[in-house]
Amino acid sequence: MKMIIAAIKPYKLDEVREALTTIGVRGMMVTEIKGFGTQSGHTEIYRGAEYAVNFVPKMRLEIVVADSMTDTVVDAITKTARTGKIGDGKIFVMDVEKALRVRTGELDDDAL
Amino acid sequence: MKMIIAAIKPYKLDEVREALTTIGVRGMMVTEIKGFGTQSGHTEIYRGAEYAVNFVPKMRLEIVVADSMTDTVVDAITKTARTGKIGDGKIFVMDVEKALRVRTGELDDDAL
Amino acid sequence: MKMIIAAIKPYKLDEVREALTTIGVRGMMVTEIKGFGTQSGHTEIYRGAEYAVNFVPKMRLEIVVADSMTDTVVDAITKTARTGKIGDGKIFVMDVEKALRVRTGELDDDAL
Amino acid sequence: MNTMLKLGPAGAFGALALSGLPAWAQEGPIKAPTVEQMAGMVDKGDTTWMLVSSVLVLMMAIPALALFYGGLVRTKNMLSVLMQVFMIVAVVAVVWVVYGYSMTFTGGGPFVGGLSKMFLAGVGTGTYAATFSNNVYIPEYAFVIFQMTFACITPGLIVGAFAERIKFWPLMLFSVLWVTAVYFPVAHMVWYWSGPDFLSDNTADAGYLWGMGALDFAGGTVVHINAGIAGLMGCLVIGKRVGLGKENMAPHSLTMTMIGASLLWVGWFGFNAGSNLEANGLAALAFINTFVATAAAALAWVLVEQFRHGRPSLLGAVTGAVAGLVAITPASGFATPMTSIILGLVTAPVCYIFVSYVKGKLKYDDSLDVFGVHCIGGIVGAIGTGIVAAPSLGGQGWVDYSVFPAVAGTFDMTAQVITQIKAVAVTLVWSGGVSFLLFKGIDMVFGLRPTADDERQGLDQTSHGESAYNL
Amino acid sequence: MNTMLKLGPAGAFGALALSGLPAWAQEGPIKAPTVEQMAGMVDKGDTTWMLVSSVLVLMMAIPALALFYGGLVRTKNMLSVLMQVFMIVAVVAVVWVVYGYSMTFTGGGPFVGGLSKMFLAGVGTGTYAATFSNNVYIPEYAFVIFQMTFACITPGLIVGAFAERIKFWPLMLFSVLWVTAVYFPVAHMVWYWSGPDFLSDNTADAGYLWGMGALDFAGGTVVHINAGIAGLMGCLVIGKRVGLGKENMAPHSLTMTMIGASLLWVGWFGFNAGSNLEANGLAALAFINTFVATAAAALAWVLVEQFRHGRPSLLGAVTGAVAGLVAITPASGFATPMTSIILGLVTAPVCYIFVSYVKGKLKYDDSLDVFGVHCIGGIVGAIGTGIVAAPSLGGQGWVDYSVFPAVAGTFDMTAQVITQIKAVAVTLVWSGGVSFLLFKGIDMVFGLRPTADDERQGLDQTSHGESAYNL
Amino acid sequence: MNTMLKLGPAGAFGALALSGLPAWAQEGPIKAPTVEQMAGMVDKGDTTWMLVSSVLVLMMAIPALALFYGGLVRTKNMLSVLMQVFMIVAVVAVVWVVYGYSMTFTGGGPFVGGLSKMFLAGVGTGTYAATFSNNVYIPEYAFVIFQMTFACITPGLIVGAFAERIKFWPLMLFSVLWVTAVYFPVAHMVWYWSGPDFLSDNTADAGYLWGMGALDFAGGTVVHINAGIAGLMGCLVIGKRVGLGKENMAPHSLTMTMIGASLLWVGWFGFNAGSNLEANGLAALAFINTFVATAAAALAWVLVEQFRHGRPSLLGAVTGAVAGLVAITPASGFATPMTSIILGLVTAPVCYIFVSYVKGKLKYDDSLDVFGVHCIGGIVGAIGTGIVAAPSLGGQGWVDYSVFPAVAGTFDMTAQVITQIKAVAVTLVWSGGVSFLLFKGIDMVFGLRPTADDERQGLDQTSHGESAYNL
Ligand SMILES: Nc1ncnc2c1ncn2[C@@H]1O[C@H](COP(=O)(O)OP(=O)(O)O)[C@@H](O)[C@H]1O
Ligand SMILES: Nc1ncnc2c1ncn2[C@@H]1O[C@H](COP(=O)(O)OP(=O)(O)O)[C@@H](O)[C@H]1O
Ligand SMILES: Nc1ncnc2c1ncn2[C@@H]1O[C@H](COP(=O)(O)OP(=O)(O)O)[C@@H](O)[C@H]1O
Repeated sequence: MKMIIAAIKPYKLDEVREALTTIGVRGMMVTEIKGFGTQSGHTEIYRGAEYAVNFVPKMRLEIVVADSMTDTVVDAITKTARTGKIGDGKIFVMDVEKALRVRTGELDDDAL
Repeated sequence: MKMIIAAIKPYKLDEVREALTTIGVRGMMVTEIKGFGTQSGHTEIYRGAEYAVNFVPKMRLEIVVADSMTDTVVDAITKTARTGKIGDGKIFVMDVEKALRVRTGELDDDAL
Repeated sequence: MKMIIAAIKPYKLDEVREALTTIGVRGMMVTEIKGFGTQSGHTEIYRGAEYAVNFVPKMRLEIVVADSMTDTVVDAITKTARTGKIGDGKIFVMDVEKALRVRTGELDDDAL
Repeated sequence: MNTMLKLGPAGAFGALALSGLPAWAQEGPIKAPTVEQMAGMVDKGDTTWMLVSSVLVLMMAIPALALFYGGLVRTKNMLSVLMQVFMIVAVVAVVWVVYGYSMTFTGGGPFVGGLSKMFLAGVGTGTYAATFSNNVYIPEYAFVIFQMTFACITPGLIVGAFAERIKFWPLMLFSVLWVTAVYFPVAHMVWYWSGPDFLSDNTADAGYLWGMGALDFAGGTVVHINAGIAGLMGCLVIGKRVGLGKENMAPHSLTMTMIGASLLWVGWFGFNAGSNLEANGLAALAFINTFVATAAAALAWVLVEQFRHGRPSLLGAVTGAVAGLVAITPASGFATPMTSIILGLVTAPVCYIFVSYVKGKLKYDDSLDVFGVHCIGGIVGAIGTGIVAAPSLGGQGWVDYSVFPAVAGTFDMTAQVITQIKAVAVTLVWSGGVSFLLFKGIDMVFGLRPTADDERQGLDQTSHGESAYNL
Repeated sequence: MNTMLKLGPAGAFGALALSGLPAWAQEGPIKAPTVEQMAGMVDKGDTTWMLVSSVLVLMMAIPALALFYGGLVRTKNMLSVLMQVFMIVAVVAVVWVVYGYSMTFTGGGPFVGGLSKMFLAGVGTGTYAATFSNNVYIPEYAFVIFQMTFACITPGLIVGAFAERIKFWPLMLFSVLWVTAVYFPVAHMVWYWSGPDFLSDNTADAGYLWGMGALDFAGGTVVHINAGIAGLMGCLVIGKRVGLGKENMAPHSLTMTMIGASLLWVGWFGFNAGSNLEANGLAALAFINTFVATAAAALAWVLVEQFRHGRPSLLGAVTGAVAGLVAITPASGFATPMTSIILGLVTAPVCYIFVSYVKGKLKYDDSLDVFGVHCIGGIVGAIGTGIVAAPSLGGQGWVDYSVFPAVAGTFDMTAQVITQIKAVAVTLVWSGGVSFLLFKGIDMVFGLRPTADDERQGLDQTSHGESAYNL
Repeated sequence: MNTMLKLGPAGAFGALALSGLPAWAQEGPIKAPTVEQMAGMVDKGDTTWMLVSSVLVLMMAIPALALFYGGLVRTKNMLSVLMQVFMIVAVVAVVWVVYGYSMTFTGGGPFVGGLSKMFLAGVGTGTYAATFSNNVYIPEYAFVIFQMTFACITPGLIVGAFAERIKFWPLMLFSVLWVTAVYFPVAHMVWYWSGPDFLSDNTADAGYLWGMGALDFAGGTVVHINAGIAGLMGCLVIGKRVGLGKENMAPHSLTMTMIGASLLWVGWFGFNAGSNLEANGLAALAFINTFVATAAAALAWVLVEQFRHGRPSLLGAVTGAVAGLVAITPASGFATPMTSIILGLVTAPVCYIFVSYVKGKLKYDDSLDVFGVHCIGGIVGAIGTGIVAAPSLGGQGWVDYSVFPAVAGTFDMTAQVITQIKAVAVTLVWSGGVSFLLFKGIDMVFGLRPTADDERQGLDQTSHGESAYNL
């Protein structure tokens, strides 16, 4: 199985989630993160004290899928998350050795 | 070493933490996440505007352990986190190539 | 490529970020997490009700880099994040099979 | 027409005359007293009441209204809303003392006052303003202050209609133009008159709607219908929020909204009971009517939700309360506690329908329901006032000030309701029309709306360079 | 028994008579004045004071109490608490004008009033309510409003005892039944009497505890002991929260709790000093006593924490302050600033013991310490009132209204303390018993408690379909 | 020197004499009335006004000031700030009734009062305090309370200068010593005098600065300059926050700061208009001046930001408002609305420069700009008072109480400005010097600052064992 980690623009979350469900993804973990990259942050000034906020809010998705589905998922995310503007985000694929569903104890692909 | 990633029900966190310490786990990283899966979310209505909240709050645990301990840890989590109700969560196991303790520079198993 | 996951003390974040940019890291994902480890938490008392807070706030960094850069990055983090006090944190290295830049579709090293 | 001259409830009348107790009560009231005589017709209890009421109305604007609105927007726009309401208060306060008071509360014409009191010329610690009782006065400054708080909060109400998508400075410009071209004239039409000790000498010396006999105890038309219709025009001109219907736009903090609503309820007693200008039994009546109408409206809204969705919501409870407050505003000094409860029970469902259905159907993005709650609730209240004021229902009727000393007038419910409808219509047309033109004009010249990207990122960072929370 | 007739402090008495200054002060006070005469016995300063005090007490309920409680629960239950307090105010306000005022403040019997003033029949802008001074009156509506705010906040205090685990509508039902069967009768027993210009004609025309000579200046028994014991019954019937002792139930926002506590302190002056019904030196005395007793109690609580845990906490400071406010409530018009400080210093540690130890030992889950703070603090204050009221300690003693004009009564501390204890006992038994039956009954018929799953997910989403924060 | 004797505006004077209307107005005012006569010189409208004003000033401290400050610190220190302001109020309230009132408001010397009223000895419900009008009195308790709220908030202002890095108990100790050695003496110097009906018998019976003829209507020197300079000393002695300049120290909740600022504005009317001690046209003047000066200052600050940074900020708006409130405080009863606006427009930029540039240049860490806003704004206001009070500018001038009944004095602007500067200098030296010594002393004996690790982790957890939020 593979874990697909994607950092996307927050307002794209719902669209991506829907796209993924339609291609059969049954679950994921979503984390609000601070992204750092080419997309620049902004500055805030409080009574003359200037703070450069270098981080941009992003949504981090983790999706574990059977090897076979990996590419479909990556494509789906790419399509829906893309706006063409800097900061659209990244997708990373990593290997997962084992998966387990706590409720039933089902393993690997059955656990997803 | 292995990284064990588990998504569990928030109120199970303390129980699981205790279970893991008793079997000798010395550390972990915990993240509050939004879980998406079979367990359905809920709807909220604000002045007639209806919003479907598809995500369920979960706790995401990351525990890096020596290969030998992997199964013990997975079992411990499974046992304590299980309620038998939908949404108990998932456990994923991934390989870790290297570990380091910032304070001492100790490596791999010594770093855990 | 490798994913370098580091848990560090929150107030070290900016220093580490700067150190990494100087050595050419172009992006990362940062998550606020609750850390559990040797560093002990604290207790809070509300009207006589005592709660042991076993978690310590940490920042979790995820940086994907070309294999060649891995050690440089690990060293940089170690140097800047170290205070010598318990709780400085950990660094883990994992393998990344694939990387993609959503905006352009660039792959692997080009995506970073 | 002077037979129709009216304002202020009559029921309490006998009592008032008695309890006023000016030193010369024996010799009977003095017609057109001199300023020296007025100085002796001031009761410090009234002065205190007016100052306290002013404090309460200011509190309604900041922080109450700002929080009520702010809690309903998304985190990224919280500060923009707080900022808009706060600065509107600041800007309008200055405008008020410069020319607003003069335009509103000096004679000059039926539609707008003159400029004789610009910069508060002639107003001093030794000048006095009339109340609704013969020979009872309050320090003019106290009256200037009390009315200033009304002018400061009204444009603030409007911003809710296009929250999350408006540029700051153009909004400030709009606010100044709006109070000048809409609020001051309408307030003059509804509230200006020469006072109980002077009117009988020249019954024409009063605002257009006042002279027409429209009853508006505390500002249902002037404040709520006025702001509500302006808000509708604003959201129509500006357009919908980016992502509306697609993204989750749930309130970022109903806690703040609840604090705001509670303080609105608390402060509204200064608004309604303070509008009596005297601390007497009639002020107490306006107070209790405000209290129970609000309670009934909150209850009604929550019951509607229970039947429609199977669950009562906090947002529903506080929205109902505000609808009740709006509706009772023009009627507060005329109704009885029981008819106030009925008014509250009727208003909530009507507003609910506009907020939950009409808005959706007609597809305008009145972000925080300024039209649905303030304009609609205000209309229900304004027309309802014509009914609940009826002495036959225990109402206070109206006072005929065309004679001196004033006497209770004879009440005709049908005629009164028609008059009320006329007043509502005039306000809708005037405010709706002028507001639309102002929005259009400013939009063309300066642009009202930030870029889509700025709107996405949120106005706090893009317009003000700050974040509401760094938790 | 009439030799025991009392109420209201006597120390200030001479001064009062003088400063009242009715027009006919010369000819001396009028016995049983007509309503026309009463109209001339109203001072607008008093009317303003009563209206302002009412505003302050309403603010104590919303937002103050709601925030004080809401901040202490977990995020997932925040709205449920805000909603409960808010809607209790709304529902009870309606009940009050329908029959509550009549049941409480008309004669009829020693335990409960009659229904002659249902729907506020006979109350108008020209009717008046008595104060504690001969020939000093306030508009009856002002009195109705002031007392209404007390009725609205009291049931709200109860909800803290079983916060995070109660169903909304059954709670609303309980509140209505509770004010009807407990609050109105107890308030009638403690506060009803025919007034200083009428009592001497029929010294029996007063509530049971009032006639017995119990001193309760602002509601220690009626409000705090009453609500506190009801809360205890509630949490016993409903049971502990799921996960208690296992899960971390730390307050979700002490910031909100601090805002609430501060506004409670601020509003409490309306509660205590307003209970004097007149703006005079005695009101100022009640005000300063309330101020310093609270300050002393906050300080005492923080010192106890310093000794017990080595650290003072904000929650401790505000809890101590509230305990002090509760304790001084019945004594506020009788004590001196110095004895008030002592009362505050004594109360805090006693409440601390109940909150931090007794509760744990007896294992009842009084979530927000309604019993530990309000009932216990109320008892300390009620009994303490019998001591600090003693003229020998500079206290105000009591006024004998059985003669006209009223005179200062002779004070017997032992007898007074016994009377105070009797009043406390009666309240504990009546409120405790009836409350228990009401909770049991509603639980059997409708069920008071949500399912464990709903409780886990939080009442905001499951009962109200909302979330307090979307940050 | 008695020809310079002054205090209180004169413009309103004629009017006042008239509107006071004591029963014996006919026979003219009574010199040095007996307490029995004073009892008849009390107006319940004034009493109500003073009690309400006291409520408002307490609200300024808790929750307003606590929130204004708390919102500006980082989450981990929120509770420490709330706790400090809350407990300072509690501790100082007790100190005030024990010996503060006596030290401040009894004769004894030009620099400090005596101890004759320790424990409020001799103060009762039948004793009265003088106002600024002949033969107008208020209950002494009301005066004690009003002044107590001033003493309670002033030390709270200081904590903003070294927020996020101070130990709790040493701060409490400092507060007690500071009010004793600085606030009480300075307040005595500025505000103590024997009253309009008594001064003419002994014109020396007044505080040093009062006798000198310094004008300070509501406490510009006593409260703001006093606290502002003490704050500067504090942050100099304690040093900078760990991580300053390196870590992001952005406000954790500007929402809280906005609520605080709004309630400060709302409450400040009690502070300024309440300082008139009577509810008359002059109180209304102080009220409207406070309103518009604040509005103008908020506007000015926002415009400066627009020009400097291209964006107006909410924090700028509320900071400007507070600067305006500070500046108008000493002038509120002397200026006209128009001169008040000018004062506000001038003050904001001056404070802006100190807050945004001077502080950075001089590198002192005045965390929440107590010096930049309160001390600087206070100085501008204090000196400005000497100008705007000029009758030639429509100002109220001053009243000569050395004759009975009091008459308007002749105004010399240059002389007045010099006197104002003297008063400022005396306050800066006295408060600056003594405060520095107190901080140094306490630091040496007990240590003022927590360990760097504790400071890093945050004072909430390390000093109080709590967390502000558990969301
Ligand atoms: N090397 C990296 N490792 C981990 N995450 C990264 C890396 N580079 C970028 N990201 C994530 O992707 C997000 C978008 O990247 P950015 O460079 O800003 O825009 P783009 O992907 O369009 O070039 C960043 O905010 C960060 O969260
Ligand atoms: N394919 C997946 N990849 C990553 N996380 C998942 C995946 N499926 C489920 N999860 C996580 O597991 C949680 C529980 O899964 P869910 O399907 O709701 O219940 P159950 O595990 O009992 O079938 C989800 O909330 C989500 O956080
Ligand atoms: N086995 C582990 N797996 C994952 N994260 C860990 C593990 N051990 C420690 N951590 C992370 O590293 C942080 C620091 O570890 P800790 O043991 O407290 O101090 P030190 O690293 O100095 O020994 C912890 O708070 C936790 O976030």
